[in-house]
Amino acid sequence: MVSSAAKRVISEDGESEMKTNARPDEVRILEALLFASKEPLDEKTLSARLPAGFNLKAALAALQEEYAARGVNLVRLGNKWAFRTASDLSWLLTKEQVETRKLSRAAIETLAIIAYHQPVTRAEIEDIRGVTISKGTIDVLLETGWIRPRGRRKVPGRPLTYGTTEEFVSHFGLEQLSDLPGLEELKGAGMLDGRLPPNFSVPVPSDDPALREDEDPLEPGDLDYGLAPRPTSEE
Amino acid sequence: MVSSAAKRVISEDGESEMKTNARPDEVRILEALLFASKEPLDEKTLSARLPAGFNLKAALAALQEEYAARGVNLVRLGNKWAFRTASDLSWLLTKEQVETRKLSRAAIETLAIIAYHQPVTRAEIEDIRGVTISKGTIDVLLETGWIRPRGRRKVPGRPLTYGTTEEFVSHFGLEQLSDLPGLEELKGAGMLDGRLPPNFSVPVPSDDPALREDEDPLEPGDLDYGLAPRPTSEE
Amino acid sequence: MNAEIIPFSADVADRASDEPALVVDVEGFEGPLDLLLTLARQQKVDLARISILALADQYLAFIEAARKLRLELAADYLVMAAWLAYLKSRLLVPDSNAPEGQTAEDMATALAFRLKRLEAFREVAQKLMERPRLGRDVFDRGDPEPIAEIRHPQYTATLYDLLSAYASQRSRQALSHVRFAPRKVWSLAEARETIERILGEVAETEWGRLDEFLVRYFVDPEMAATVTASSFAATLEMVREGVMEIQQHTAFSPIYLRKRRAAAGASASPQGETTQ
Repeated sequence: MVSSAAKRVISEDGESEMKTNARPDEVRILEALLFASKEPLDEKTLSARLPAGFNLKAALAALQEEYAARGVNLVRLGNKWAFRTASDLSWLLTKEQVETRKLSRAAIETLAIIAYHQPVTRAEIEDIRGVTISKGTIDVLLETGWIRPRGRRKVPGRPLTYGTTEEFVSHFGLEQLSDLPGLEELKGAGMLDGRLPPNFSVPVPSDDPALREDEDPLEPGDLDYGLAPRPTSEE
Repeated sequence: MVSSAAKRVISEDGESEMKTNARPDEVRILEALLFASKEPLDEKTLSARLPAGFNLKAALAALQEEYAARGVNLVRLGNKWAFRTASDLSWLLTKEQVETRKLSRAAIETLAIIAYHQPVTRAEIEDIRGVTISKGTIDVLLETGWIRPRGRRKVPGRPLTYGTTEEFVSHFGLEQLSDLPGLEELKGAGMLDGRLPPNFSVPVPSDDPALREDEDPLEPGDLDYGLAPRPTSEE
Repeated sequence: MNAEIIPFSADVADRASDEPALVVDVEGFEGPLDLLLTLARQQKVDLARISILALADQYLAFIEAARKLRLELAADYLVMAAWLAYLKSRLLVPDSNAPEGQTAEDMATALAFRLKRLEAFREVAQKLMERPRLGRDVFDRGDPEPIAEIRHPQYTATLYDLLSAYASQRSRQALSHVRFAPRKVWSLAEARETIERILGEVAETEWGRLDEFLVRYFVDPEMAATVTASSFAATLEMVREGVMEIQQHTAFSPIYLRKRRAAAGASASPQGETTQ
C-alpha cells in the first residue's frame, strides 16, 4: 500500500511544503498523469515522475479499484495503463464515436487469425481461410495499426510473420493477449496447432516481440514492405 | 433522474452482469461525458445529452467536490466545465529535455577573450577582437553559465566587467583557470603565428573573484540584468 | 458477375418450411471452403459428425447449377469440385489394394477439421468484434492535456575550440596592427585640419612660419616629405578660399602665413623679423 504519511508536494516554485490531505500525493500524481494522456502509459513512464521507492503496482491496483465503480475506469492494456469511460455508458457517448472504416469480412477473419494464431504467415492464414488473401486485406489491417510484420519464419522462402500491436490491445480493451475471447476453447479444440508437427506443444498466441525459435528478425527494408507485404517468396 | 436500477455492465468477456454500487448514476454519467469530450461543455450541452429530469447542478457540484482532493479536478471555465490537472501538479505536464547546441564562432571567440583577459568589459572585448559584439553573443554565453558579470569598471559609463565561472573551468577540463596555455605554449602548439610583433603578449588569466582596483562591485539589480545584459550605460 | 441469385434446390427438402430458401450469391462466398461451410451448416449437425459424402454431393450440385447459369466460377471452386469428386469416388469405392498412405477417411477427416477450424475462427472473430471497442463503446480522454517540452540547451565547446579561437583572433588582430599602424601619408584633410588649428592659435595680424608650426609633425623623418607636401597643398587651397594669406620670398625659402583680415582690403606687410 501507498505510504499514508503526509506527502511532500513539489509546488510550482520548486519549494516544498507539507500538505495535509487524506489523499496521498503519489496517487494524485498517478491520477493526473494517466488522466492527462490520451495514450496508455507504461509503468516505466509513470515511475519516472514518481519518487524512487514508490510502490507503483500497489498504487495502480488501488486506483483501479477506486475507479471501478465510476464513469471512468482505470484499465490495464497489455503492459500499459489508461483511463477509459465505463463500457456500460457507451449509449451516452454517441457523439464522441469516431467514424471507423468498416472492415470487410475477409479483413475481420484475417485479423482474428493473426490475433489468435500469431505469429502467423500469410500462407498459414490462407490455409485456414481456404482462399488467397487479397493484397488490400493486409493493407487495410496494417493501416488500422492493429497488426504488424514481426519477423520471418525459418522455412524455405522465409515468409513474413504477422502479429498484433499495442494499439490492437488498446482498441479491443484487452488486459493481455490471453484475454482474447474464446481463446481457451479454440486452443482446447486443437485449432491452433493444425500445421505444426505433433511433437510441438500447442502454441499460445503471443505478441511478445521476442522472436520465436522458428522466426528470424526482420531485415532492413522489410518494414517498407510492410504496406505491400506480399513477398513473392511466400507464394 | 436516470433510472436507479442496477446497471448493466459489460464485463470483459462481453457478458452482462448485475452490479450493485452506491455511486449515483448521474455522477458516473457526467464523469464519462466530461472525460470523453473534446472540449469543455456548458450546462446546456450537458443537459441536452443527459436523460430528462437529470439534476445537473447537483451532479456537477457533487462531482466537483469529489474531485477536489484528487490529481484531476473538475473546473469551471467561464460557463463551461472540464476536467483539468490539479494546478499544483501542472509541473507534471512538462517534459524537460536537454538539447545540445554548438557555440557560434563569435561566441567562442568572445568566450576566449573573456577567459584570458578577465575582468573585461564589452568595449574591451570589442577592442581586442577588432569587431563589435552582438547582444545575443553575450546572452548566449551567460546562458551557458560559463561567464558572469563580476563588477563594474571605474570608468565613465561604469560598464559591466565579465569573468568566467567555475563551470567554465570544469567544462573545459581545467584544474584552474591559470592552466590555460600561455604565449609560448600556444606558439608551441602551432596555434599562434610565429611572426607576431615583439610587443605581443598573452595575459596570465585569473578568475580570482576579488575585485580589481579599477572595479566596483555589482549593484543590486545588476544580476537581474544578467540574462539581458546590455545596460545602456555601457554603450 | 451479375448479382444473380441461385435458389439451392438440393437442400430444400431438409429445411424447415418457415426458413427462407438458401440463396446463393456466388460473389458472397469467401472461397470454396466458405461455400462448403455454408453448405455444411445446412446439415444441422455437428461438423465433427458431418457426412463428407453428402457435403461433397451438395457442393458438386451447386457447381453444376452455377455452370448451367453460365456463372463464372473462380478456379479455386473448380479445383475443390475436382478434389471432392475424387474424394467421393474413393469413399464410395475403397481400394483395398492401395499402398499405405493417406486413406480416403484421412482426407475426409482433414476436410472436416478445416471446416471446423474455419468456423471456430469465425466465431472468435465475431466475439472479438463485439468487445467494447475504443472509440465505439469506450472512450479515451477527449481533451488530453499536452505535455509541454521545456528545452534546456546544453552548449558544447572543446578546449581546442576555445584555444584556437583565442589564438587565431589575437594573431589576426596583432598582424593587422603591424600592417596598418605606421601612417606614411599625411592626408590633405589631416593637413588642413592641423593648419586651421594653428591659425586659430596665432594672433590676427601676425605672420607665422609654416615649418615652425609643423615642427612637431616632423619628428618621424619618414613623415617630413608627406607633411610638407600636404600642408603646402592645404594652404594653397585655403588661400584660394580667402581664408588666409601666404607669402614666400624666394624658392625654398620659408613660407609665411596669416589669417586674412576680415574687413581690411589692403594686406599689411610681414612683420619685421621677416626679410623682404
